[in-house]
Parts: sequence; structure tokens; C-alpha cells
Amino acid sequence: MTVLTFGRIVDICGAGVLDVAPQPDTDSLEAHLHGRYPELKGLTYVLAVDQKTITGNTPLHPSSVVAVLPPFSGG
Amino acid sequence: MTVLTFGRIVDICGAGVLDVAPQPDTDSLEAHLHGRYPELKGLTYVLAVDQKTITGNTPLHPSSVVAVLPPFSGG
Amino acid sequence: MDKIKNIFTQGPISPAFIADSIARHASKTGIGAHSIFLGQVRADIQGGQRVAGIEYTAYEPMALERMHEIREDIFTRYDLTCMHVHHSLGLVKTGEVSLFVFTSAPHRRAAIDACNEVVESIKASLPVWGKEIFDNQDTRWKENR
Amino acid sequence: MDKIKNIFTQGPISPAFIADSIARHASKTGIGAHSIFLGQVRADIQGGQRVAGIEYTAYEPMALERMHEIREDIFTRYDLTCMHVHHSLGLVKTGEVSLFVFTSAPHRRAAIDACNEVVESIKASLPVWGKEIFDNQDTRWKENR
Repeated sequence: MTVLTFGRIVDICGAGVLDVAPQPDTDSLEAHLHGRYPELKGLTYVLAVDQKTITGNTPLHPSSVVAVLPPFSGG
Repeated sequence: MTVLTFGRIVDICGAGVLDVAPQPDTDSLEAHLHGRYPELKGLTYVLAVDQKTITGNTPLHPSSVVAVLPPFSGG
Repeated sequence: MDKIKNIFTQGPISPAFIADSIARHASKTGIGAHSIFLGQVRADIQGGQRVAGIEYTAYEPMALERMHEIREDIFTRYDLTCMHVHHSLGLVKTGEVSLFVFTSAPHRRAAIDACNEVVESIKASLPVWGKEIFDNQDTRWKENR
Repeated sequence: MDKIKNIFTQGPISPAFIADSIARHASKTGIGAHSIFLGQVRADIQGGQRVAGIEYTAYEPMALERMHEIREDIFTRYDLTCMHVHHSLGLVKTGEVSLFVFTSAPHRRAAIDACNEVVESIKASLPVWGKEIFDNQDTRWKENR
């Protein structure tokens, strides 16, 4: 499945688009990403699934697009 | 003494600059103006003496410039 | 104390003038936010007649003195980099701009709040009068709400 | 429901573009007030180095969807005639404009309050990121306050 990263998360993960083995839900996706990119654990971010930010564990489909969004700083 | 008028007060008094016999204070000036321009009585306005709006009876000098200011509508 | 600045301009305030004002701030690199208010003459309908323009007059020396006070007060209360005010005199037609208030600051809250306050102060306390001129040449003295 | 509008533009927003936006409203004669907010890149100093510019990136489809929601919400709550938002992507140098929010309404309260709210919503909820680039080419991810 596709994971998009933005802002400082790109620097940590080394790419803006990550290819990740399919995960059943966002909790397991986060655990997977934390294993692969340990620096992520200390950072503030929210996840968006198919362009909607989520607040708790959320089921994922193989076609889901998950984005890792650090604090916004537009304007 | 000089009395300046603005906005709708100009229409009522017929001129933007009125020459008025010297008056000792603003109360007597107002009485004088009301006698000369009866329509003034029904209108909302404030007086300014030497560019400062006044709230009560105020002494006048022969050199004082009094302005009759209807509600502002700039902007 | 700064000296008293003129704010009055004959006729409408053009978009090109506004653009030029904005462009002149590019060199003030401490600025992070600008807030701009523009008053535009509205085609109000009254008794079947449409406003074609507003003719503005002012008690100029008193208005400039009052504007100076407003400016001094705003600069003591907000962290502003600069502030510019322009108000039309004479005829401004429907769709044209008669008031331009422009505040700039390092951070947005100061710029936005100061601009808002200055607009309210101008409307409430500047001795300026607008006479609405209708399509049929009738006139009516405008009243601010 | 209106369709989703693009708000992103490559590089800075020019004063001429802003002037053109203002001029295009002269024909909307129901408008009495415009409120404009401009975000300008500030030359902050950090560790002795000066910000030379900010490079903006966005999660574009999500940002446009979110902006669409902000727009729909604002129009239900304020009597607005129109609203325009432009945000830069890519490099915007110090002194240049990266955000342009423009609201117009028959009366000033709607224009001013809506503009203020939209600016706050953009800062808080649009997935856009700015990377400050210093004179010595060091970089730092910007954080909104």
C-alpha cells in the first residue's frame, strides 16, 4: 500500500512516497513504520486515510492511501 | 465669528461658512443659530470648537472657529 | 511625535495605487502579515433609484488631527511595522474604492486587529460625510451603521 | 455544491495579481467592503542566520478538499459576495507574498470577520508546509504559532 509523507517526515523517511506491505489497520501501519523509521516515534504527526485525518485506529484496505502529516505551517 | 457647516447642515444653512455675531458661549451660539435656521432644531449634530468636539456649554472667543457636525458617514 | 500626514485624495483610489503600496513593503523584511480594508461604493437601491456614486466632503484639518490621534493610539497598543490610510474626497462612482486602510506587522494578529480597529475608528469618529447620488440625480446624505 | 477550486500558484503572489483581483470586483456593485490578508515571508533571524526564503509544499488534493469545506462553511455563516484564496508553492523569497485571502461583502463586518476566520482555518488546518531557507543554505521546518 501507498504511504505519503510530507514536511520533515520526508527527510526522515527519505522519500515522499513509500511502498509498504499491506496492513489491516492504522495501528499496525504505525508499528510497522516505527520499526522501519525509529526517528518517527519522537515526532508529532497525524495520519490521514484517503485525505481524511483520523483520530483513532482505522481499518485499511489494500487501496487505501495513508499520509503522514507533521504540524502544518502554511500561510 | 466663523461657524463652519458640513453635510446636510450646509443644505439647511445655505453655506459652508457662516458669519455670525460674536457669542459668549456655545449655548448662546446654538440659540442664535436655531433662531436663524429653525430646521436645525430637529437635527442630530455635535459642535466642535477649534477642531475639538464639545459635550457641554463651552466659552467662546471672538477668534474661535465653531463647526456644526452632523453624524459622520465616511468610509 | 510624527507629523500629521494627509490621508485625503481626490476621487477614487485605484487598484494600481493599492498594488504600488503593497509592492513598496517588499523591502520591509520584518513584516510577516498585511491586513487591508477597502470600502467600495455600493449600488444601494432606494425608492426604485440606484446609487450611482457618493460625493465625499470632510472637515479636513479636524479629520487629519483625529486620524493622527488614532494612529498614535494604535501604535502604542499594537506591534505594527506601518500603517497607511487613504480616503477619497469628491465623487467616487459605484464599484470604485473610497477607503483604503493598510496595516503591516511581524505577526498577523497585530495587523488584523489594528486594521479592524482603525476602520471602526474612521467610521465612528472622522468628520467625513458622504452624499449618495442616484441615477436620476436625486441625492441623500449617507448614514453609517 | 460548487466544484473544487485550485488555490495553489507556483512562486510568489505579485502585487499586480492582487491589483487585478481587486479591479475585477468593480463590476460587482453589491459589494461595499473588501477585506484582504497577505502573508509575507519574514526575514527571521535564527542562530545568527537570516531567512532568505521559504519553500512551500502541500498535500494538494487534501488541501483543496479542506479549502472547499472551509469555503462552504464560511458562505453558510456570512453574507459574502465572494471569496478568493491563493497560496504559493515552491520558493517564496523574503519580502514576497505567499498567501492572499480576499473576501468581499455588502457590509464590512461580514468581509472582515470571514477573512479573519479563513486565515485562521488555513493556518490551522491546511496540509501545507514551509521550509525556511537561510542565507547560508541551512534549512529549518517552519512552525506556525
